[in-house]
Amino acid sequence: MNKGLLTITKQRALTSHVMEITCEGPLTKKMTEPGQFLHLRIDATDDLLLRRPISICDVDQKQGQVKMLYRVEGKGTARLAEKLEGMDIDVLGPLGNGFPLEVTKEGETALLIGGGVGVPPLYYLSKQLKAKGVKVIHILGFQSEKDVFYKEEFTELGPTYVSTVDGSHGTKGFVTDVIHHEGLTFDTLYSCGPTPMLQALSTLYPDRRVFLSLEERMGCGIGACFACVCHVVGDETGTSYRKVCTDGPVFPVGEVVL
Amino acid sequence: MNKGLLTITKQRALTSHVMEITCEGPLTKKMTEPGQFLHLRIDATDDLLLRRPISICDVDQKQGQVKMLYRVEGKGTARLAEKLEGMDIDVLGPLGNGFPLEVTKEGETALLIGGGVGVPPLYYLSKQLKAKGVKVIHILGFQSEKDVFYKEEFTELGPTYVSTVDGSHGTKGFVTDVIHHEGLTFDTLYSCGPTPMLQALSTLYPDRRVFLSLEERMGCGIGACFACVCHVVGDETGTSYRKVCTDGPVFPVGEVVL
Amino acid sequence: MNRLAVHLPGLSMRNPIMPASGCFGFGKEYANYFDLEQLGAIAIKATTAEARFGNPTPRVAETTAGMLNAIGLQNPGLESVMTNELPWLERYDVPIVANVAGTEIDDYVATTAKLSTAKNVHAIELNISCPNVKQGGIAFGTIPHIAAELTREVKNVSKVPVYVKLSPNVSDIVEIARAVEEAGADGLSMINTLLGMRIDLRKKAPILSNGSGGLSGPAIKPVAIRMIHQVSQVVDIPIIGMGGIQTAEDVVEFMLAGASAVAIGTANFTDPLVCPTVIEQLPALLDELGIEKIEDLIGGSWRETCNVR
Amino acid sequence: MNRLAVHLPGLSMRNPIMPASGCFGFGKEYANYFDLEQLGAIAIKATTAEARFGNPTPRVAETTAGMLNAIGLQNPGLESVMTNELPWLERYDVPIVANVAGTEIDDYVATTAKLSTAKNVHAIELNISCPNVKQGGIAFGTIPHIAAELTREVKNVSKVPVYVKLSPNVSDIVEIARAVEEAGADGLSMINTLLGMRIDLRKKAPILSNGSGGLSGPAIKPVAIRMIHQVSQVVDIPIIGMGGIQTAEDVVEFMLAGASAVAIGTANFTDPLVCPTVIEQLPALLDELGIEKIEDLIGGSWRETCNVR
Ligand SMILES: Cc1cc2nc3c(=O)[nH]c(=O)nc-3n(C[C@H](O)[C@H](O)[C@H](O)COP(=O)(O)OP(=O)(O)OC[C@H]3O[C@@H](n4cnc5c(N)ncnc54)[C@H](O)[C@@H]3O)c2cc1C
Ligand SMILES: Cc1cc2nc3c(=O)[nH]c(=O)nc-3n(C[C@H](O)[C@H](O)[C@H](O)COP(=O)(O)OP(=O)(O)OC[C@H]3O[C@@H](n4cnc5c(N)ncnc54)[C@H](O)[C@@H]3O)c2cc1C
Ligand SMILES: Cc1cc2nc3c(=O)[nH]c(=O)nc-3n(C[C@H](O)[C@H](O)[C@H](O)COP(=O)(O)O)c2cc1C
Ligand SMILES: Cc1cc2nc3c(=O)[nH]c(=O)nc-3n(C[C@H](O)[C@H](O)[C@H](O)COP(=O)(O)O)c2cc1C
Ligand code: FES
Ligand code: FES
Repeated sequence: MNKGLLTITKQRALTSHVMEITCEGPLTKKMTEPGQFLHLRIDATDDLLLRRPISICDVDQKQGQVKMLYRVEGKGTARLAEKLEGMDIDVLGPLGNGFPLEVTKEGETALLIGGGVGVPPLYYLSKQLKAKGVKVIHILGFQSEKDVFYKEEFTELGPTYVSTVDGSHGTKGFVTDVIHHEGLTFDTLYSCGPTPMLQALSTLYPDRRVFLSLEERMGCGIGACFACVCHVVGDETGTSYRKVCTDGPVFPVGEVVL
Repeated sequence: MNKGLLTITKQRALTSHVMEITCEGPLTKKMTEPGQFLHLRIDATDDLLLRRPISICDVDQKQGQVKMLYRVEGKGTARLAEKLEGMDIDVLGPLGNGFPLEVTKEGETALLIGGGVGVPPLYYLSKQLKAKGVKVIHILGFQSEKDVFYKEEFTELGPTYVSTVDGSHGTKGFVTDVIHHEGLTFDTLYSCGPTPMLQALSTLYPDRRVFLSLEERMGCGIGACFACVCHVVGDETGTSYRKVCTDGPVFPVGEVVL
Repeated sequence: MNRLAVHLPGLSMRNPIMPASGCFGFGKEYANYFDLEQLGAIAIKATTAEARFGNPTPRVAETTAGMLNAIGLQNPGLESVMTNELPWLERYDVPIVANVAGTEIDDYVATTAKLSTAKNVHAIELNISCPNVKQGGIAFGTIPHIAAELTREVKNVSKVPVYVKLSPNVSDIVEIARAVEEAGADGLSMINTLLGMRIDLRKKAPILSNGSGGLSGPAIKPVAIRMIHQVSQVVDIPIIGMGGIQTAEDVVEFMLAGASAVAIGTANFTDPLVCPTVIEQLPALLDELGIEKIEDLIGGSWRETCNVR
Repeated sequence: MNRLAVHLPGLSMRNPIMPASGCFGFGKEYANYFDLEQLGAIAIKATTAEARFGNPTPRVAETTAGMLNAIGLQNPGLESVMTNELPWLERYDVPIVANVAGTEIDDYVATTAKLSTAKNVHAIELNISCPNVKQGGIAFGTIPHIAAELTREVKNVSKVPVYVKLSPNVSDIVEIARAVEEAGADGLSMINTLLGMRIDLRKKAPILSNGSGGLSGPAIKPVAIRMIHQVSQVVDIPIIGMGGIQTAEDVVEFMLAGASAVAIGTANFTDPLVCPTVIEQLPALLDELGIEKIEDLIGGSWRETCNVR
C-alpha cells in the first residue's frame, strides 16, 4: 500500500511560476525508480476533490527526502504553493512505471530531453544513469529565459543545452533544433514534456531506443477509473489501451498513440 | 461598511468544546454595543460557503482587541478551532442591534441570564452596565460541571450563580430554578440562550423590562436574504416580521414569537 | 468604448453583472457596502400579488460548496414594492429586472401588468419554478405547454421585455426553452436552484423546516454551464446565466457557454462586495485572454465563426 | 449480532457499504490497499455486450466539490468479465453487484442473461442513464415507459434480483421509480451522475473531449438525499443510495433519507481507503446517535413509527 504522509521541510520558488518542494517521510524509501509520480491530496477540504499527479524530481535516500518541482497552474498547485514547512501532505505513491535504466549500458550515451515541467523527472533519472557510468547529455526546453530552472543542477551531471521559444536563452526554438544544431547522438533517448514535443521526437526516431513520459488528466491514479487511457499503436480492434497511471507514464516510442 | 480582516492573537480552549479566540484589527473600534455579533468567513475555501455568526464577548478598546467564545459544533467551528495565531479572518460586523444599556439607570439592578453559548455576549454587557453604576447579577446555565466557563470572570463583576442540568455544579436544573431558589429580583432582565429558556423567561415576566437575544440560521447576516425572520406577536395579517440579523438579535420581551 | 457593455432586450448594461433575484433584497442592504451604480443591472427579490411571509425557519442550510434555501418567496407584495422599494432604487441609474412569482397564471399576469409600468423596471423575470396550485403543485417550469401558456399571457400585458427563468429540475431543458421562446419570451434566465435536502443526524429530520429546498452556489455551476451550452445553441434569444458564480473567471466561463449576461446569487452572502470585485477584475482577465469586448465571448465555446478563437 | 448487517434482495451484506460502479474497476487495484472482504458488496464497472474503448481523453475534470467524468463506459466486454474479472473476485467472500449498460434493450438482455449466471454475482444493476440509440440518443432513464420496458425484459432473463439505477436528470424521479417498480425491479440505485460541463477559458472549449459529463461527489449529495427521501416513501423496494458519500455521517444521512445500503464512488479517488475507514467509523457513530442496529436508521427521517426517534 503506497500511501502515507510526507512532511514539508522546504519550499522555494525557482521562477515566477515554478516551485521546488522538499518533503520527508518513510514513503521515500520506496521512491527508487526515476519517472514515477506521486498523487497528492493538496489539502483535506472538499472543494479540491481530486489528487494532483506530480513527478518525483529527486530523492535523497540518506536524508529520506524527496523533491518535486511544480508549476503553479490552477487551484490545486496554487494552494500547494501556500503550504508551509512542517505541514503534512497525504500522498499516494510512488505510482506508475518509470524510465528503464537497465536498457542503457555503462559507457553508453543517454540523451535526456525535457520540456517545461517535463524537466523535473529527468533529474533523478540523470543522477542514476550517471552513477551507473552512463554518459548523460541534457536538453531543456523552456518558453523564455525567465522560465529556465535547474540548468546548473543538470550541468553538474553532464553537458546541458537549453532552448527557448523566444530565443532569450540558449538556442532559439525547440529542443529538436538543439539536436540538429549540435549534432547530438545517443544510444538511448529519454524524454518528458508536452505532447507536441513527444510527437516530434517519435517522428524523428521511430525505430530507436526512445522512452517517452506522457501526461494525462487523472482520477484515481492507480488504474481503477479509466480516466487516463490511450490507444495502442497498430491496434485493429480499437479497444486495446494502456493506462498512463499504471502502464505508464513512461512508454517505449511507438507503443501508444500520442 | 462593516467589513475587514481581524488577526488572531490568541486562541485557547475553555472546556472540551468551547474555545476563546482573541483577535485584533481596526474593526474593533466599532464594536461598542454589547449583544452585537460578527459574521465570520472561516476560510477562503469554497466548501464552507456561508459565514458563521458569533457574538462579541468582550472588547478591549485600548488594545484594539475583541474576544469571542464559541462552541465547536460542526464543520465551520471545528475549522475555526484549528486556526493559529497570526492568521486573518474575514469579518462582517459588528452587526445587529445589541442590548439596550440606556433603559437601565445607575443604581438599578440588572439580572443577566445566559445559557450555554448564550453566555458570551452577556460578559461585555455586564462590564458596561457595571461601569455605568448598575448592579449586575448573573445566572449561567450549563449542561454539566465540565461545560462551565467564565464563572470567575463574571464573579469579578457581580454575584454569579450557576445551574447545571445534571446538578454537578451549582443549582440542579435550569436558570429559572435559580431565580426562584435565590429569590432574585431585578429592574431589567437581559438574556441570551436556547429558545426554551427564552420562552420560560417570557412566560415568567411577560410585562417586565426584559430583553432577549435570539438565534437563527443565517444567510447574508445583513438583512437581504430573509433567512432569519420571525413572526411579530399579535400580528393579524401573518405577514409582519422581524429579521434576527438586523432588527435583532436582541428584542424586548413580547415583540416577536419565539 | 466600454468594453464590458452588453446589450440585451430592455437592458443596456454597463457590464454583464447583476445580483441574482432573492440574494440582494431590494438593494438597500448592499448599498451600505458599495455604490449600486457600479452594477450592470439589479434583479430584485421575487414579487407576488399579495405580501407573503414565506416558510417557517430554518430556511437555509449549508451543503458542501453550496447552500439550500426555502425562503418561500417572502416579500412585501406588489403594492409595497411599487410604492416603497422601486422608488427608492430610482436614485441609482441602473436598470431593474423585476422577478415575478405566483401560484396561478393570473397572479403572474396581474403582478407583471403593474410592475412593468414602473419607471426603472426595464425587464420582467418570470420565476416559473413556483408550484402551480391548479396543477396540484407541480412547478410551472417543468411542463413545456404550461410554461409556454404562462409566458404568452404575461407577454400580453408586459410593457417591458420578459425573461423566463428556467428550472433545472427537468429531463429536457431544451424542450422548455424552445416552448417559452416560441411563446414570445424575450430572453431566458438560467438556472434557478436544483431541488435538494439535508437531514440533521441528531434530529433525524430534514434541516429545513420545509423539508427540501433550492440548492445554489458553486456546487451547481457545472449543471448551469451544461444547460446554457445546450440551450444557447438552439434558441435565438439571449440568456442571463447564473449558478455558482464567484469570480471573473466564472463569468467568462458562463459567457463562453452562451450567456449574454450573468447574475450572482449566493456569493453575495459569502462576500457582500463580490459584484464590484468581479466587475473590477474583468478587464485584466479579458486582456489576459486576448479579448477586446466582452460581448465577443458570448457562445465562444461553440460558435463556429467565433472571433475569439 | 452484527449491528452493521443489512439485508436486501439477493444481497446479504455484512455492512451497508459498497464501492460504486465505475469507481472501483473490478476490484484488483483497491485490493492492494485493503482486504476487499471488509466490504458489504462490490459494484463492478459497467459491462457491455462487446468490449468498448470509451471516449477520447480528457475524460475527467474537477469541479468545486465534485468531478465530471465522461469515461464512455470503457470495459473489456461481457466475455472477458465472465472469464477474467469475476473469477478473480471469487477469492473474496463478498457479493458482487454487476452493473449492466447498453445502447439497445437487447444489449442489456443479452448481457444480463449471462452475467447473472456467474457464481458471485448476487444482483444486477441496470445503468439506465445510457443513451438509447433507437430513441435518438435520449437516455433510457428519462422516459418512464421505456425504463419500464427495459426493466421488464431484463427481469425476464435475470437469474438474480435486478436493481435499476436511476438517472437524476429528470423532472419527476417518483414517476420513473414507480414505473420500474411496477415493471418488476427488485430494488433501486440512486443516484447516477448529474449532467454537467466545464469550459477551459484558454482553449475556449469544454474541458472534456466529450463536451459534457457526469457530475459526482459531495456537490450532488443534497440532490441525492432529496430524491431518495421522495422515492423511498412511495416505493416498496429498497434503495441503494449514492452521491457524494465520504464519511460515516454521510452514510447515516442517506439511510435516514431512506436508503437501505449505500455506494461510495468518487471518494475512492480522493482516498483509496475511504470504504474501510467509513465501515470502521460506523459503530462509534451509531453509539453516539443511540442506534443499536444500522437497519433501524432506514427511512428514519420520515417513518412515523420509526424506532429511532
Ligand atoms: C504523471 C504526471 C506527472 C506530472 N508531473 C508534474 C511535475 O513534475 N511538475 C508539474 O508542474 N506538473 C506535473 N504534472 C502536471 C500536473 O499534474 C498539473 O499541472 C496539475 O495537476 C495542475 O493542477 P491545478 O490544480 O494547479 O490545476 P487545475 O487546472 O485547477 O486542475 C484541475 C484538474 O485538472 C488536472 N490537470 C490540470 N492540468 C493537468 C495536466 N497538465 N496534467 C494532468 N492533469 C492536469 C488536475 O490534476 C486537476 O484534476 C504531471 C502530470 C502527470 C499526469
Ligand atoms: C446572532 C448569533 C450569535 C451567535 N453567537 C454565538 C457565540 O457567541 N458562540 C457560539 O458558540 N455560537 C454562537 N452562535 C451559534 C453559531 O453561529 C453556530 O454554532 C455556528 O454557526 C455553527 O457552525 P458550524 O459550522 O460549526 O456548524 P454546522 O452545523 O456545520 O453549520 C452549518 C450551518 O448551519 C448554521 N448553524 C448551525 N448551528 C447554528 C446555530 N445554533 N445558530 C445559527 N446558525 C447555525 C451555520 O452557521 C452554518 O450556516 C450564534 C448564532 C447567532 C445566530
Ligand atoms: C436565498 C435565496 C433566495 C432566492 N430567491 C429567489 C427568488 O425570489 N426568485 C428567483 O427567481 N430566484 C431566487 N433564487 C435563485 C437565485 O436567483 C439563483 O437563480 C440561484 O441561487 C443560482 O445562483 P447562485 O448559485 O449564484 O446563487 C434565490 C436563491 C437564494 C440562495
Ligand atoms: C469515473 C466514474 C465512472 C463511473 N462509471 C459508472 C458506470 O460504469 N456505471 C454506473 O452505473 N455508474 C457509473 N458512475 C456513477 C457512480 O457509480 C455513482 O452513481 C456516482 O458517481 C455518484 O456517486 P459518487 O458521488 O459517490 O461518485 C461512474 C462515476 C464516476 C465518477
Ligand atoms: S487515473 Fe484512474 S485509471 Fe489512470
Ligand atoms: S440572515 Fe439574511 S436577512 Fe437575516
